[in-house]
Amino acid sequence: MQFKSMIISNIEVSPGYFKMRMTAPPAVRSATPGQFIMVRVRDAIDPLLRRPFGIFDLGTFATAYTDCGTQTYFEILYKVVGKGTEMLSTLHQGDHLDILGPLGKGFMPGDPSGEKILVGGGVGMAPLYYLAKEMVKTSKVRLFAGGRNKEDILCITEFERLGVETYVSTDDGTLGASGLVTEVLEKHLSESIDNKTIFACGPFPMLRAIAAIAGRHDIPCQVSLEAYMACGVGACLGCVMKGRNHSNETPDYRCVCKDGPVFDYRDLQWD
Amino acid sequence: MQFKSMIISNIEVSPGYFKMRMTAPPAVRSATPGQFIMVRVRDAIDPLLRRPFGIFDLGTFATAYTDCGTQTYFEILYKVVGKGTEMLSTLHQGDHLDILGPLGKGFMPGDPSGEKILVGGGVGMAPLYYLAKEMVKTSKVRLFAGGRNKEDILCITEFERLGVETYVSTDDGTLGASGLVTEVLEKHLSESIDNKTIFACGPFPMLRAIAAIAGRHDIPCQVSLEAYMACGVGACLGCVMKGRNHSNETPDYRCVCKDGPVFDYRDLQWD
Amino acid sequence: MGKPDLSVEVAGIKLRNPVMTASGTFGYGKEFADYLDLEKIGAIITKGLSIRPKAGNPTPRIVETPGGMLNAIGLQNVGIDAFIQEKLPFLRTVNTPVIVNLYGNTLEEYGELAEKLDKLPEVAGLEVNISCPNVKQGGIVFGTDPNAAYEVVSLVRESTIKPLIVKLSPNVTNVVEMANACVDAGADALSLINTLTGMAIDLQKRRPILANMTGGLSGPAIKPVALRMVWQVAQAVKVPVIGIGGIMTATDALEFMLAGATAVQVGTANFLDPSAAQTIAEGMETYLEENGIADVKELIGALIT
Amino acid sequence: MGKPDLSVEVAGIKLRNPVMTASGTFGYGKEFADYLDLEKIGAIITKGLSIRPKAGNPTPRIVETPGGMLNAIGLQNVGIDAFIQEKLPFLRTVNTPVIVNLYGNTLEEYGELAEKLDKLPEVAGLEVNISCPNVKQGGIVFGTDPNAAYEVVSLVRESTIKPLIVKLSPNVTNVVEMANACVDAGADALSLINTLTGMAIDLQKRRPILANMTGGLSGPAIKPVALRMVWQVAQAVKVPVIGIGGIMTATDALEFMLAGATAVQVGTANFLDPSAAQTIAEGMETYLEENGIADVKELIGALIT
Ligand SMILES: Cc1cc2nc3c(=O)[nH]c(=O)nc-3n(C[C@H](O)[C@H](O)[C@H](O)COP(=O)(O)OP(=O)(O)OC[C@H]3O[C@@H](n4cnc5c(N)ncnc54)[C@H](O)[C@@H]3O)c2cc1C
Ligand SMILES: Cc1cc2nc3c(=O)[nH]c(=O)nc-3n(C[C@H](O)[C@H](O)[C@H](O)COP(=O)(O)OP(=O)(O)OC[C@H]3O[C@@H](n4cnc5c(N)ncnc54)[C@H](O)[C@@H]3O)c2cc1C
Ligand SMILES: Cc1cc2nc3c(=O)[nH]c(=O)nc-3n(C[C@H](O)[C@H](O)[C@H](O)COP(=O)(O)O)c2cc1C
Ligand SMILES: Cc1cc2nc3c(=O)[nH]c(=O)nc-3n(C[C@H](O)[C@H](O)[C@H](O)COP(=O)(O)O)c2cc1C
Ligand code: FES
Ligand code: FES
Repeated sequence: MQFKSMIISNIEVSPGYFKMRMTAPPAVRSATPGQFIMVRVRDAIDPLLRRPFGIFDLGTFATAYTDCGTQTYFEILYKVVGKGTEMLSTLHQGDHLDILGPLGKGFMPGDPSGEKILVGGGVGMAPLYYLAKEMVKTSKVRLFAGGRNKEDILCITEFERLGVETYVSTDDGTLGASGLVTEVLEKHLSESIDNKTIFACGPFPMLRAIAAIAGRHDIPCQVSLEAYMACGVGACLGCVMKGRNHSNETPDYRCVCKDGPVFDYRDLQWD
Repeated sequence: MQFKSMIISNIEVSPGYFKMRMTAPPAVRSATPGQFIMVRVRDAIDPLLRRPFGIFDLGTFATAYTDCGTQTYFEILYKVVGKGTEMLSTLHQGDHLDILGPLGKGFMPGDPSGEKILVGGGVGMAPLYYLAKEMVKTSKVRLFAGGRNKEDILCITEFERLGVETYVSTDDGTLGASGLVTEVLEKHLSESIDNKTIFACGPFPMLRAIAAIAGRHDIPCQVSLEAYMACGVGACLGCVMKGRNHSNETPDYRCVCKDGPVFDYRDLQWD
Repeated sequence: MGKPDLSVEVAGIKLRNPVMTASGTFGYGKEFADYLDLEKIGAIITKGLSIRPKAGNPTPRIVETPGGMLNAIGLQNVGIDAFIQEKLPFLRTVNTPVIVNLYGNTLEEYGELAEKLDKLPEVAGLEVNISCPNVKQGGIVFGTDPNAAYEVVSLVRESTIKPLIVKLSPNVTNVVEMANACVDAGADALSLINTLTGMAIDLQKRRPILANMTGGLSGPAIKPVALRMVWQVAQAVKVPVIGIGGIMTATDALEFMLAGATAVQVGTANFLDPSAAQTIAEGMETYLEENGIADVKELIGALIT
Repeated sequence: MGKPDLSVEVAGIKLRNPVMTASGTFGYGKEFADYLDLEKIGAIITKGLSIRPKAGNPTPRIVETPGGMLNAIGLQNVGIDAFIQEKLPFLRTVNTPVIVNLYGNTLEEYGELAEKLDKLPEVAGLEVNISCPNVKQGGIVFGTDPNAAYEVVSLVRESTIKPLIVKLSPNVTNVVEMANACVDAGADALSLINTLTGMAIDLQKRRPILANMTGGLSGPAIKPVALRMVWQVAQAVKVPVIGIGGIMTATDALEFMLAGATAVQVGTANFLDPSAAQTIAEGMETYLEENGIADVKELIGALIT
């Protein structure tokens, strides 16, 4: 779907990290956690391409006008890393954005009786909030949140308010445990892996480490990937990852935009 | 000079025409009427080049902070014709712009006892206001203002407030006399040309017609030209006009940005 | 005045309007079906097809540049067999001409592929991408040498009776010479331009951003080069020319037609706006209406010079 | 760590930093003296000079395009005599190397001009623009034919002992072949790229916007093409390469150096920001400092591929 959103709010939640809330058509409510949108930052050629962002949260609120009933909104949580996100951060309430989405394949919740282990690295936390919100309705949810320093640890209070048990770690020890999030995770799993499923989002090296952990412990694991994207709809083949059966003779590429961004880690090659 | 300006106001004065007031360093006060500025519309590659605008007005106001004393400001009057002016029109009070100026050679007031005949076509009125403001101090000033329709007739009240005698004409007769501004001018001059000087700014065909009139009546005439500009400082040679002595063997080009934008009409070739 | 006539004919293919989608930027059409009406555009040109499936290049494959983008997809595609099985059935349901863009790594592959495509009734025409290195001849690019181009186009011409469009590379000293060689070899139409070869570097990592090091530049940045080449070629050849390169709006498209293009292709714009091709076609219609032009064909080559 | 070393040497000319101003975008230096410190940049390259004054093209001569601009100034310039009388006296007062960009309409004009410039002590070196049609040989452009380029560069080489830079055109199939021809003919350094030929059209008027119809594309839009060509040429030749094309920031400049450039030229950016060349040089210094790089020369060709 392609639609115009109006910005409701756009606030800096941690230095360099912003949360933007936008209006959306009601159909967006059917988005599954892990799906993403593509934002046209400006109606100009600079930046040229749309920028992809995970859906952080989604819901409705009652409008002030009784005739209008409720308004659907969604939120993105983004980090300012370059030109496009820089420009996004300067937008105000009332500004409009051209949006494509919800796009791609989201997380598969699986058996509700199982325990859900969410692992987020930095802004990789973004799509996990909406996932957690859905999963706490039926399941036990834990969040392992990692970052380089305390500024990278986002929205922990929001997760806790959902009833999620949180485990924070930072590379420099400025918040939570000191070290990599994968170390904390590994330690936790070494205690018990019973009926647990991992849902991870973050930088590629973190995801690779988690895939290795999942492999070692043989527990189900879904990862949400990032890639340079142009189209977002599976047409340009810019965003591909090597699939399980890939070889040069039998290409098995998966589009992060269309076949992902969420994948069962066993469907990909991790070299 | 290159400086940052803060926008003080940016208002639509007639459909499609805006007046923008900006702060400026005190040195800008030495600008002569007819000089122009080059505006970097956005700190991005779209639009790429600066856009030139005449100085509509210039002055100082007392700031609210006693320590700061007075603040210099200047104004431009612009018509939305394309991408750059469109973007300018969406800017708000408090936004900043990167400015180059004052640039070029302005009008030469000449003998104060003479009568000053200002002729403006459409947004060509812009640089004439500041000129009129200076000239009414010592001289009799008349303004001939032309446009396609009444929307193109700008800021007449402001000129009248200065004590300028105004003659309005529109192609479609929706305001003032019906017909071309050059016809009204010619009629006026046919009554008397005693010690009059013409100062004209507007579309090229109008200026050419005025140059012809000035030639016929042999009265002094200065015209302010427009041209596509890249540098604004005489370096790129993008904005040239053929000078009086120009031939292919003895090039005599004048830069509108550096040798102009105001020229004695006799210094140019008008073919 | 009634509705203006937007239809044009290219190489014997009748188009309801001059707006096609450029190869590699529109997948196999289906990917965009949710965003526009595929029966409101002139033609669909599919992703470059080869005889066997092709893996393409490692990632990163795309990067944004000022006013444009570089891609080094490496012509990844499913190969002719999977194309017939998986992609054609959907395209068959769409009432819009389908033009298949094709390439080979050797002369023979071009011929073989053209022969196979010749048999498919769903394929309205072929667009031959000659911007590929000839693996057998030490990697010399078919599309930058008039003799090699003549050879490959001749072979394709012998292998099919379908309308034959040849797509020209802009990375040449003399595009008119290339155009003439292709027409002499039997091209029914020419499309241009393909991408300009470019590069982007990550200063911090000290590496090329694209895994392939260089890639093809597309988007608004290349429009002036494309317009110039279309103008040069349209003046020189008698066959219809299809304008490609940085077309984002109806105005852009009509400029290409003034320069001599009979039709246009929309590429990178599909990424910015998945309904771009339809929006551009509709914008052209509006322009004709507003300017009292009864037939878009009046604009072809109507540039006053 | 002390201040990083930004100095480089090109064709025997010592530069305090690698940032020069590109010919035709910086006048004769004086025009920018109010906006930057001419003694904070590496070198000043003056507007293309010819033996006689040249009128250039009718207007419009420039037009903005997406992420770039087209110019068709037509090499208007004052000619060697007026250059010596009117422009050199100011340049003599500036303690920064002055490199004169020159061109001819015939082979002989190149030689004659080089001979005259050879005698001027204020001139640190020559940059030969070969992107000009050879009037005597039916307008074939010196810069797109290796033999013609070899001939013209050889002649200039015989006419001067000053450092000789040859500026390459990007409008060629094989820029490396051109580069080799120029080096074989005696070039001490190569600078690239000159502008890409392009066109812009006014739909409403149905006319080319430039009076000359086509013009040269410059600015950020061409940066990827320039980077690619600099990279290709720097790998192929042994002489220093000067990178040009869409450089707006210190990051851009350093990317060109990674690709193999010993120095860079800033062109269109001077129009956006008349202090650009100095700002870029300062930005390079800051980058080196922040990244603990003692000498900018460490970056030349340091691209990891
Ligand atoms: C499916 C998906 C979901 C995403 N969700 C989020 C999210 O919820 N919150 C968030 O902050 N970011 C998210 N990202 C990353 C986000 O899209 C990029 O940070 C953004 O596009 C950068 O734009 P920019 O113009 O600011 O940076 P640019 O100026 O384009 O680049 C700055 C730096 O970011 C890197 N970069 C740029 N684009 C991408 C990309 N698509 N993938 C990886 N690296 C990139 C570049 O290599 C460069 O180093 C997501 C990416 C994908 C593919
Ligand atoms: C010395 C000088 C003083 C000027 N003073 C004023 C002023 O006080 N108020 C005002 O409204 N305008 C003034 N102009 C014109 C103004 O610069 C252009 O209207 C503006 O640059 C258009 O920018 P744009 O991006 O909106 O239009 P674009 O999208 O660039 O172009 C839209 C249309 O405007 C025309 N155009 C663009 N630039 C110029 C130009 N430099 N000269 C002539 N036509 C152009 C184009 O041909 C095109 O048809 C002045 C121009 C000059 C050279
Ligand atoms: C991601 C991408 C993939 C492309 N793949 C092909 C291809 O397979 N075959 C081909 O002939 N051209 C291919 N092209 C070139 C386009 O069809 C078109 O010629 C070029 O992008 C210029 O048009 P544009 O500026 O409108 O994008 C591709 C372009 C892009 C951006
Ligand atoms: C207005 C203008 C005039 C130019 N004149 C010359 C010239 O006289 N001689 C020359 O060799 N190059 C000339 N050039 C080319 C530039 O020197 C430079 O090679 C080109 O603009 C690419 O660099 P850029 O993208 O930084 O502008 C000119 C460029 C512009 C924009
Ligand atoms: S972004 Fe185009 S295929 Fe995924
Ligand atoms: S605008 Fe560059 S010389 Fe006038």
